[in-house]
Amino acid sequence: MSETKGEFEPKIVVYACNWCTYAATDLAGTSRMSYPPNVRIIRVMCSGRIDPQFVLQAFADGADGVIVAGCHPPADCHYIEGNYKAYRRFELFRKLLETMGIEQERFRLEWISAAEASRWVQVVNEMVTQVKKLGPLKPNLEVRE
Amino acid sequence: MSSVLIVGGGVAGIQAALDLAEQGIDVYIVDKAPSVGGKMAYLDKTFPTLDCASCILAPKMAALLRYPNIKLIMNSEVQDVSGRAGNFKVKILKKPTYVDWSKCNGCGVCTEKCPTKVPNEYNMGLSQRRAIYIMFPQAVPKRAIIDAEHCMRLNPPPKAKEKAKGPLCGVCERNCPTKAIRYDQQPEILELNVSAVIVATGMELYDPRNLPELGYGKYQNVYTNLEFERLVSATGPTNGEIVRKSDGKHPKKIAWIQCVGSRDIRFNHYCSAYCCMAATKQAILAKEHLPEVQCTVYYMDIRAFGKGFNEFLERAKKEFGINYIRGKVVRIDEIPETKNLKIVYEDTAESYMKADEYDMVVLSVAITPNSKLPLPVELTKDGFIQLKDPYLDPVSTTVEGIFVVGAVAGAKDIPDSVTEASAAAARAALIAKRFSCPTPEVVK
Amino acid sequence: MTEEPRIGVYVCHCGFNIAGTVDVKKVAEFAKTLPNVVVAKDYVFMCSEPGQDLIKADIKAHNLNRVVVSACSPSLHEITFRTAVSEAGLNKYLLEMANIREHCSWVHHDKEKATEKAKEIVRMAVAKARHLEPLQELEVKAETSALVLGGGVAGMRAALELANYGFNVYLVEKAPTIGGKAALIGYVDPKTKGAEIVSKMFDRVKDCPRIQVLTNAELIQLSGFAGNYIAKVRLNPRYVNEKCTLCGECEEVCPIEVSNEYNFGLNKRKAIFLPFSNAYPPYYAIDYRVCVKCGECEKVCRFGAISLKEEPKVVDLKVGSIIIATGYDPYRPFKGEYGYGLHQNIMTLFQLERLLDPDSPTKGELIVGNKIPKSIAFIQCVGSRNTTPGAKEYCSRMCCTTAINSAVKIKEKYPDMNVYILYKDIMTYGSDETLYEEAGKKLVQFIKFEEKIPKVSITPEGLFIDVFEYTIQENLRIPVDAIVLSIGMLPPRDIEELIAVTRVSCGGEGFVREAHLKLAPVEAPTKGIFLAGCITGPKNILESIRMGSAAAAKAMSLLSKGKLTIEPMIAQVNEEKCSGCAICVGVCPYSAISIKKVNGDRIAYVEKALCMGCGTCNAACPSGAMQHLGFKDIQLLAQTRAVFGGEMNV
Amino acid sequence: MSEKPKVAWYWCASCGGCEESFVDLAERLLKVFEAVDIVFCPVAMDFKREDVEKLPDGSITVALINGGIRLKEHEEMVKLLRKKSKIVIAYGACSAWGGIPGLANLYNLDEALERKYLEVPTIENPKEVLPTKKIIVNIPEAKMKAELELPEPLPVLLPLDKVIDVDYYIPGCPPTPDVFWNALQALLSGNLPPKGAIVGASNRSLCDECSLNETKPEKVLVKEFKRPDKAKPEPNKCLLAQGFLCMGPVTRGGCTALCIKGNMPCTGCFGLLDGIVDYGGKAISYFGSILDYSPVEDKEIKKAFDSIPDWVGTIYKYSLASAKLSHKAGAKKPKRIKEVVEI
Repeated sequence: MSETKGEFEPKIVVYACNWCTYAATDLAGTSRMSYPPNVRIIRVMCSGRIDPQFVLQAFADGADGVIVAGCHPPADCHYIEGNYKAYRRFELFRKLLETMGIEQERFRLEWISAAEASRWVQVVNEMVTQVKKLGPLKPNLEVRE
Repeated sequence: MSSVLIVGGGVAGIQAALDLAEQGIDVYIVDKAPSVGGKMAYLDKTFPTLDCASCILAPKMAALLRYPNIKLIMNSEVQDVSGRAGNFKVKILKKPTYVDWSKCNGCGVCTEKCPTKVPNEYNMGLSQRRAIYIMFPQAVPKRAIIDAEHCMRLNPPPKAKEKAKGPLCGVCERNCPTKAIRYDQQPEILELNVSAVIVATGMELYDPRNLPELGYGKYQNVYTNLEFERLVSATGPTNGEIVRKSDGKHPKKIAWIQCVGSRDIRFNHYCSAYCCMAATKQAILAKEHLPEVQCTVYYMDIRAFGKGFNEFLERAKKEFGINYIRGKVVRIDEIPETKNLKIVYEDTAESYMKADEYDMVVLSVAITPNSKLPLPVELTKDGFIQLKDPYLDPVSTTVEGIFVVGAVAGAKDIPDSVTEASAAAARAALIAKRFSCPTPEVVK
Repeated sequence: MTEEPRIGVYVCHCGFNIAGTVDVKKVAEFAKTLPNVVVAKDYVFMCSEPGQDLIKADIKAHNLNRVVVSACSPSLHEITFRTAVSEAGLNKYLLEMANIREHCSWVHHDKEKATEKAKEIVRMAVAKARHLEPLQELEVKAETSALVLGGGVAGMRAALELANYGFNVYLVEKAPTIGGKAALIGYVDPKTKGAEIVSKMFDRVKDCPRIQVLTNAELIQLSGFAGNYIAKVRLNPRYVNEKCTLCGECEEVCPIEVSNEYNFGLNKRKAIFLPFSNAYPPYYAIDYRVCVKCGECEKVCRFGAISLKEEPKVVDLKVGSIIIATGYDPYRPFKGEYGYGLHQNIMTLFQLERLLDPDSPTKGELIVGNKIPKSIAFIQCVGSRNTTPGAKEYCSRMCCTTAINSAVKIKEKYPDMNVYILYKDIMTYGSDETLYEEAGKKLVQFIKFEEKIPKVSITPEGLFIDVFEYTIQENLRIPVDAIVLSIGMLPPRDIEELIAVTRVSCGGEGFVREAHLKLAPVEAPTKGIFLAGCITGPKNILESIRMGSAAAAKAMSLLSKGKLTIEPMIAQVNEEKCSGCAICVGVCPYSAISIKKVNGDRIAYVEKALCMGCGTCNAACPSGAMQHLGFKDIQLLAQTRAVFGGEMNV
Repeated sequence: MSEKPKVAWYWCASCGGCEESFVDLAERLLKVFEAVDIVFCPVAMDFKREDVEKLPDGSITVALINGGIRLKEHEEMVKLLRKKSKIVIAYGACSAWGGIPGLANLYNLDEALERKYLEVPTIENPKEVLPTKKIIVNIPEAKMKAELELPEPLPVLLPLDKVIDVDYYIPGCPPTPDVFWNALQALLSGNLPPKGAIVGASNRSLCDECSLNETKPEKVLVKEFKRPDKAKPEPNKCLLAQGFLCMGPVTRGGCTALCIKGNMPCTGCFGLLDGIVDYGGKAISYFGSILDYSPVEDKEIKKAFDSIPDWVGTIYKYSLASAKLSHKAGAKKPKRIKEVVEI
């Protein structure tokens, strides 16, 4: 979270697979699309590499939202079925978020293909709007005065 | 180490090049387009898995750049091939791009500044590009090229030329951060010696204007399937929004007409092999984009012969509610007020003529081989490159050392083309490496 | 980490592409404040010659051991800069890219915000760079040899390509002869006999000393990995050796008679038999599964060619790659499916193919029930496209063309015979369409059915087919003398064993799954294992042959250098931490991980040659022992923390 | 004779199990007494806070602290001990990661108090008496008022290292005598491990010392998750491979797999291994990994996940308070605690 000129600018951490989503984020750039500057992208080779620990670390450090993104099931995954694994891990992860009182809108698991730059832009726009509405996450986590 | 020439940089040519280069063989890819990728680069998704074409193709295209022994000769055409297996002499016409590709880094500044807009071939003319352009965002190599015909500088309109004192425009030259623009670039002839040639020139789409009864080119809302592919593509002219040319509205009913130019004794006798599944795929994509749309496919036989195809067809019917009508379309009429289209067809189930109204029609057009090449190979009567003895000498043309793969050897889909490409790589490698059977020691 | 990181940060203007939106000077100044950053500079085009030289000079001048290039996407220039840093003597994996073009300057317009974001992107890259480690590409020796499983056309083709290329090839076939099913197809196209093609291929295999043909043989165990497999092959006894002259006396005295699978059960054969006249190797064989070892044949053989003492042998073969080409089984219609098994004039397409073969029991005459029928009907899609309860969902691809080809052949030979083809859709794709046209011209009658499948009635008056003709919407009752069931293809019966031994996997339809349906159709997901022919699904003979060549090309690409380079960004086990819990073993899509005993402890072992570097084992590893090099937990956590200015310390 | 090291032992929010584990050292306890002087140990002897305050700073060699930090009193005492001690050791799962009492962090303090004092079926509290900071008791007989001050609860339970600097950790709920003994030996040897180390236990996960590890199939993949109260485990077969949510793979070894020997899956009391930053996050990752379905069978996956009613309680049984998300978000300042009550 960073506060400039009073308006809440959420920070959203994105974990993107190299072959589909990262390629889509590149394509959004080469196509000169425009989206809000609130996202920070971390590249991994496969969505199957993304460890729920990373997402937890991001939330604990002050992320207002997290996106985990990979290739469309069933067949886009460069590594056969990494996206399946990401799906299963993060479906379970949602249960943790729910119990811990974190709004479901703050976490998204998305499938974005290398061609779907516009989908990427749409996801960012939606996420930023939603998270802005929810407000910052960190103060909710700080109970000690 | 001897080398192999690959004519055509589509998915088949790319695959053959990668297989050969990995063995350490030098490879030249000649393509008339400014980027490799071929027809597959135009596709949004591929059947039957619906995986995105660029997700699976782009890494292969990029992989070409990782091999120092692959040379891409783009915007070029083979002019002559002589000699024989093991020692072919190849003459290649390298057409000017008017950009020094060793300097250009694909930054694209020129394409933003260029004042001249022309229809974009990559989007089937459904959007515009500039006179200096990069073929598509994932192009490999990613380099700019000037379309001389439309460039103000290279081909100024006569009136403007008269008025102007010096040379016109020059905007790209002024803005290019790497000083790569060369308005005076001339065509070049390259001469290569190669041991084997792989022809992978693929196909063109049959011009549906030859079937005037279908009204393509006359009625705005009649599309070819490749145009529809661009329309539905996230990288297409509308960013994937399916809208009618006539009024920009979402269609409510779309029809696909199969065998346009194929299986028709008037045009091409052969079956084009890709179109049944392509139409099924496109209908599913239409449903995914516009859940309310009604999709109907008019067919003669549904050819769901490949791996996963029939399962895909069943899914299209059951899960997506795509309607299939076995019927031969006789005529399409446009309704002038709505620009809707009335399809007149013979429903073979009931053996009489019927008519249905749609607001968009997609023609599944035949493919025709890109076989008019200055090569000493023979053609079949359908114009495909003749195979010598496909059982004993797979993918060989009638000339030893020249191999043929992909759709130019017969209509086929991507996996079959890719398989053939690897097969040709094996066969060309034998020649390139000059291994022969009888000498070596026997295995124990 | 042994040495303190010394990081150089290089911010590219990319002309105006970056500098137009991002204040690159400010970014470089900011980079200087980050931990371990020794030098930070900006330049107009980092990828250009002078830009690269700048980095190289700095590496030497400032003794840098990490480099961050803040420019475009790594997909574009990572290789460029890796090469540059390695030219300056730095391990090329000590480079990190910060993508401030595609991810920042090109998608944002507010200069201030874009600059702030670019700073953070650089901070993230520096954070990761602090934890980068030098990585080494590994080379392992690879055998330039292959084991080809299955001696059908696909397998033979692959073997021929590879042997001609210089590989040693073992062609392993379960049956006593190679040739596969193609040898049994009367005519594969109007002009070509199956037996002829196969026989010509035999000649080439024979002439190729690099191919060793092992018949009656099965792969029973496979260990190792790409480049270095050890294949255990069991050689079952043939009991007949090369002294056999094919005189056939043994066959006469043999008391055992079984159904002849080489004629698809049209006739019987003995326990000692020659599969077909031009079988290869060209000797008789004793079917070890049915032989009672009475010794009659041994007694009668004048050439000493038979020895019943032969025992099964197991050999270990060292090979670099495996090509699986074990083909398919024809669909087995159940008794009563379209009358199958209830009337001698109802046969399968494969049986018809045998009848039409000049080398058949009827010498190529279409004789059913002792006479030539006046009419014959083909029923398509038997066992395919969900026609009957036992049928598969897929289309078997070759049956329409094969049936039409046979129909044309029949019409050529018996122009007066009524030939019907009952079909759902005619699948003569591509240029096979001309055959369909030809059949029409020869007055083969095509009858279309849809959901309602034809019904076969066996009556005292003869055979009848009731069918609802779709195009005229009428019920027809067709009297016929013979019925041919155009049966589809099934995965081979022994596919389970194949899976167990080679660890390939199957798709929902039961055939072997390829690495990618579209772009890797002849590769199994496991490196070093390739696929040819119908083992991945129905195909025609030409397609199978081409797949044979294609699979060979893959083996050549992989092994031609005699060594394999292993990418270093793969999984690595910390043996000190691993407890052998085996969770990684199950998640690896490439079966690259196994559990080994190290000093009595269970430890996960990554077969480097098989690992493709997806990192899913790292995500799954509960103890953090498995790490994806280049994307280790600490590197990604450091990157995450750096978004918020935090650090990750070792 | 050189002076013996001085040891202090303090308990915070503890169940008493940790103290029991000390006693469980049995005859080895004598050796402990030989080796050290106990200067502060409220569980065994009557020490007062002043006794500690009087000690010079840094004069205690080792302070062992067990239990989580739940009250202001705990906070004050551990801060005091920190000042007086050279080495502070978090003893047991509660002190190290919050332990089972840390699961109260799933509720804000009001909810927790209401649950504890009003809702629990075994509680009878018709007057709805809740803890109060100060109670003024009127004693009419003596014509006086007495004031009782209760230590104030903290909004959430904290592991020790969120309050003070901790040097070492001894894991377990409670630590087994062997682990405690190993740790003592390591510390008394003078050869001190690096700061922050977990002492006395293994560097590998529990599977390493579990006898059932050998019985694992080649691939650990399951179609459903099972709970020990609903399904009976097959003997001599890896519990995880049977579908039981065994925390063994993600949990530090050192206990010799005691629970597994009793045919109960590991619940994770030895906590996380080096290099892991979030115990439950890691657990999610491997439970998600071993579920053997592809995404098309969406319903089966949901069914398997829904079959476990309390995931957080399962994966963070001992470590919620030290997790990256250590308590329920949106916790408010407690309202139910009254400042003063007069009775």
